[in-house]
Amino acid sequence: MENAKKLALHRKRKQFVEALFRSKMSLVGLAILVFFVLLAFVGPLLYDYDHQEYGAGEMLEPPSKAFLLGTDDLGRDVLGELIHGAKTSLIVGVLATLISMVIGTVVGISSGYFGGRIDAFLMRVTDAFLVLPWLPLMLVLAALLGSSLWNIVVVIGVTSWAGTARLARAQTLSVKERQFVERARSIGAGHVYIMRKKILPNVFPLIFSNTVLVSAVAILSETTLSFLGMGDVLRPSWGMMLHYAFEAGAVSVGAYWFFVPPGVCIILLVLGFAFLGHSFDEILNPALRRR
Amino acid sequence: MNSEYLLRKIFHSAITLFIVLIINYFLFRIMPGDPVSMIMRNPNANPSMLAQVKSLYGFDKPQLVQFAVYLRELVKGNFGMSFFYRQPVIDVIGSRLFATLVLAFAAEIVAIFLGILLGKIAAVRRGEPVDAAILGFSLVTYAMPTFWLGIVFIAFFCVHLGLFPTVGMYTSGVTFAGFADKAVDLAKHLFLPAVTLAVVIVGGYSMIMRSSLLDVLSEDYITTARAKGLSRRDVINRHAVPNARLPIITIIAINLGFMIAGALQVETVFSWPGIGRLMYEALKARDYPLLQGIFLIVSFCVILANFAADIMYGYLDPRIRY
Amino acid sequence: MKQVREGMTEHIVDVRDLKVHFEIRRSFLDTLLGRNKATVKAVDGVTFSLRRGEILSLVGESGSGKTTTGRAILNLVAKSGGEALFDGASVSNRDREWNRMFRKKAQMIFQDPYQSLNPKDMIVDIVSEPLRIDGDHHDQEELLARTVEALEFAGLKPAETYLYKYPNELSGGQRQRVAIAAAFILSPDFIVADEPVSMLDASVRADILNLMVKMRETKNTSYLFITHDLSLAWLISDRVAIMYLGKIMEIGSHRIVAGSCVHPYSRALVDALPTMEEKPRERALLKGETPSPVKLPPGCRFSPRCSHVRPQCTREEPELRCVGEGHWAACHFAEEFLSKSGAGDPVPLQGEENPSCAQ
Amino acid sequence: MKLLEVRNLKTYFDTREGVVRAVDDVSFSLEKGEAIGLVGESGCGKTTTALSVLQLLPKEGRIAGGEILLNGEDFAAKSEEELRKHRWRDVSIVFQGAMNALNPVMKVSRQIAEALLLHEELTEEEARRRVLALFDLVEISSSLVDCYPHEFSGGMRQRAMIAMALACGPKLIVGDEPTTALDVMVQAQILALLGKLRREFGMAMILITHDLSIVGANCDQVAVMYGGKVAEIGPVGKVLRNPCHPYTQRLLKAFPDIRGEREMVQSIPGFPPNLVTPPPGCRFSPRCDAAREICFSREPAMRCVEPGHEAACHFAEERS
Repeated sequence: MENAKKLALHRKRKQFVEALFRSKMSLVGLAILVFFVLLAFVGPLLYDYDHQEYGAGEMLEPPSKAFLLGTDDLGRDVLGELIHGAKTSLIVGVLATLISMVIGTVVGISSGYFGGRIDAFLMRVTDAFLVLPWLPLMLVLAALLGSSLWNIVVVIGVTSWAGTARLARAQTLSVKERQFVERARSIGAGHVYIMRKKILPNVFPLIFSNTVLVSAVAILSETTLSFLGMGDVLRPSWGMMLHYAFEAGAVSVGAYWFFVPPGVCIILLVLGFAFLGHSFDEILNPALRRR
Repeated sequence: MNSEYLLRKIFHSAITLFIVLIINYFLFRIMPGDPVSMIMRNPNANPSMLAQVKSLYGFDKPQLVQFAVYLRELVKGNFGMSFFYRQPVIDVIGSRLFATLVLAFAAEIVAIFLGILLGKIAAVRRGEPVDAAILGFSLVTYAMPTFWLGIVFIAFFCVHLGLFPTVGMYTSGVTFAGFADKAVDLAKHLFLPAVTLAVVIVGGYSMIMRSSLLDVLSEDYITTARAKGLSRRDVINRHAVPNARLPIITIIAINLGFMIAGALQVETVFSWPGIGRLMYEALKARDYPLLQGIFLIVSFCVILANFAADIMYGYLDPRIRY
Repeated sequence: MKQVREGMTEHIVDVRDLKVHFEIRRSFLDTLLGRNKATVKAVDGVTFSLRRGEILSLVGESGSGKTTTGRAILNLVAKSGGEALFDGASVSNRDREWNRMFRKKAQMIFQDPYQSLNPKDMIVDIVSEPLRIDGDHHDQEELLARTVEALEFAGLKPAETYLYKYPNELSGGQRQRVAIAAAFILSPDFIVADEPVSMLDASVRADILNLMVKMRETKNTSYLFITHDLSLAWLISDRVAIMYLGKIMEIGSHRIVAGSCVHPYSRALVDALPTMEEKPRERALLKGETPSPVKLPPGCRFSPRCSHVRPQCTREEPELRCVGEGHWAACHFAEEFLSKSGAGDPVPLQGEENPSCAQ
Repeated sequence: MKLLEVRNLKTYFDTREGVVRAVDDVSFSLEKGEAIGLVGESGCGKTTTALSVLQLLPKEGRIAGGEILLNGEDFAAKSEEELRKHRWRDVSIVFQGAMNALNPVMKVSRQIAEALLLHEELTEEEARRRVLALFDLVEISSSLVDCYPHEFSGGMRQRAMIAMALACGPKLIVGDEPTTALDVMVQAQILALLGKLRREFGMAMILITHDLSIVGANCDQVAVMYGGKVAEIGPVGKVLRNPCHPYTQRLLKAFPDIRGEREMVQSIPGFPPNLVTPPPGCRFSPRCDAAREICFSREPAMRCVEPGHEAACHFAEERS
């Protein structure tokens, strides 16, 4: 039985992957993400660059053969910085999203499933997190905790779950009304069993496709925090590059090679996540989006 | 909409505000740095002076009492004193509020108008190149860090082309001949920051309008309207859009939090003398009372906007009763 | 056919004056001012009993409380009054052991096969779930064997081709068979079937109905068959109860829906049935729609729409009383209509022994 | 001249799986004031046929062939602009779920007035008076005139839908399962109302339903559809009393007849055909228990079994 079941699960997964590969959008998204993952984890091994090595070239030197993307205000190689900075964005994007997703899903499903006072309380807290000025809150929390990478991950995670919670709640409310939940009750299933086996599997696809979009927000948040000087100074990141570019006046001297590439990388990475999220949504939730 | 709905929403908003107040109060209690020494700013203060200040500010009382005092003072309009400016917080904020409101309003109006228009065009011409172009534009702007767009705009329009002034709200050191001159100068300074802010939020609106309109267009009542012999334009404008814009209203209100985040970045990049920049400065100076005040004011504005959106929703959607 | 073993009650289900009232959402203003809350009397004093191996249809329009009655008997909604007994014990019994037995012995089949099966579960999991959930340890092989048996009973042969599919890979009729297999696997004594065929095409309805009848024949299962379709009730059941606004208006043999009914409401329902006859009979249709069960009229709840209404009807609420063999009606003037309907002659009903008034 | 003539109508849907021949060579006609019932299982092409007549197909659908003559004018050949003038004036529709068929944010009276103002030269005041008259006609209290759809009950909404359909005095009204979601009593009321108004105004009707028993009392003609084709067509009495197509015969056995013997209903084994790759020969042949060799290879033509009564079965005459 177990084997046949595994086979069936495998068949379902295969269908999903096939659908993923059929859609152009998801292919582009995947390609972008694969590119950046390679850039972040394999790139530094192949590309020789030292973050601490100041004055490898002149200050704000335009692109040349030696420095394909020119140099920064301290004479460091911009391309090297770019490659080394990719990791930060990826780590934050994935981990912060995970935290946000877990909090949001737990709050949303409990709220929707139990209803009544629990729902009223959880939703008001969620509302509060929605109206609290989100970037400033992150800034303050980062200032409070100290701006190490892990703290930033936590800060972004705990401030960005409110939207997910709302989504999970709405979906739970609709799943709860479906007859298979009552069927489970009629054969004697308990609350935990129903939430875990009946509600979660039906809420998850929606959460999941939304979460890929949340990761976009997470990446942008990290970048912004770094830009505003609340980033982890010990780790190169694209936001940090933009911070230095702005502080060093690269803008007023028109040193495009310093501030355009990190921005383009951020846009591409976020687009990659967004494309993938959109494709997941189309494949996992066909009934919700009729076309 | 009825009074029932109204009351419920007022009640919800009040509770949300209260939760925000609690978070706001205790968040700043646990911030590093001893508030007493912050107030004194005097390394040589002796213990008795410290104790005096403590009891003066009520720091020796239990937290709950302090919280009650805090609430009482808030109601009176006393948001505390700014460490840095040595002025009442409310005055500091008041002096900067106008700049932010101008910026946010200008951006929001452009974004709403443009977002709905683009979303409508994309939905109506689904699958055509126009749709793809609008979708692409929306996605790219959505993926853009606000401050980065600001930087690029400055580098290109101000530095490269020299079209606009880079910093501030007015040209400094100039005495304006009259109101008109002043307004023109303001408009020149406002243009780029407002466009930056508008561009980064317009994508979200247009995407939501598009998908919401597509959903509505597959409803039966659209087929009914077509069967009645209405032209395509009338079907869309009279039947589809009024239904499709409902979700947009909620999104706009929720989006206000993101507007603040965007404003903070834009104000930093363009040296716009608004609340966002003030907040950034307060953060750097560890001016907690000021930060706390800004938090509260901003949260209050967002709650108010959400409330307004709920009211508008209730007005536009006759089905809303609770 | 009907065997009452030693120590078993004659009736598998006994419903006595069952009431289910829902509080409707109080308005915020009312909460503040402490005003009285409004209640919906979804089920308002329903009494009937079900013999072992019997099929009783509960017929009514939406809002009549038929589904709520079924759910209350399975203890899926809390009752506000009265009693529902299963095998002689109250269904709201807190005893764990009893509850486990109850959940095995009493099952429900739902209306919409597109909604009653979790789209994320495989057929094998859906069908075997009742076994896995009851806490007894079954080894994998036994589980599988019983699942296969249940699927084949439900006409999904060979079962192996269905085991590892998901509900969305099956047609509506097949899904309803899966639901029946999942109910069958525990060999229940009693099934509440809530409009089990109303979402299915006419061409597959018969299969599902036949399966239900087959299960009764093999396992002596009793059914409470909830439906809005009078002709289906007539077709499948031994007895029929007609509900209106939370109360039973008339209960009797299946023949009452074929024309021998006495209650004016039943009569109106029967008259409203579409027929294949080319020239429709002259018929008096009721005006308006079923009112909301929040504000019930005084006296007989059907009186405001009844074409035979008399002063007594608006003053006194009629009780359900015996008007013939196994035939009860809640109308002050039932006997009068009885003679008119020509249903007075008590023909012994096929397959029904001892149709006494003791219902 | 007939009011409506549908000749060899073909409506196809372009989907990812291929071309779905939802309606494949369907012909029928309708005299002024006559009612025809389209019956069959779900997915047999009933609704698509009706939507083709109204030219209201979704984006993926297209009319691939045939003519739709209303008053002698070919609707299938008209442009969208020309069609607009005919819509609602000549032919209107009542949908199944009136909750979704009425715009939720617009007052019901406004939605009716909109149709009136579009097709007739009226002032607002006149339109309002006409709406009130229509409300009266379909027995909706005039106190509901300023209400929104959600404030109506299911039956009221369907009445409002009928009032709207009648607004411009169409010659043909299409009812797409107009009573399916309603209770027995309300269903009977709505059908009676439709019948009464139809007789009063001499409107023709296409009634789409999956319930054979509704057709009996409400239609003059019936077309039984199967797999995108007409299996049997003729006067209601003849088709229901003397069905000649095996599908019709089986379908009749699937409905209990409360006025007759208590006999268990029977299913039709098998599934409706896949309309992307329909079976060769007769589309019903895989499910037909009387199928012979020819049924699997040659598509049957319409055969006349008695005047006005035709069936698409090679052995129709034998069965009558």
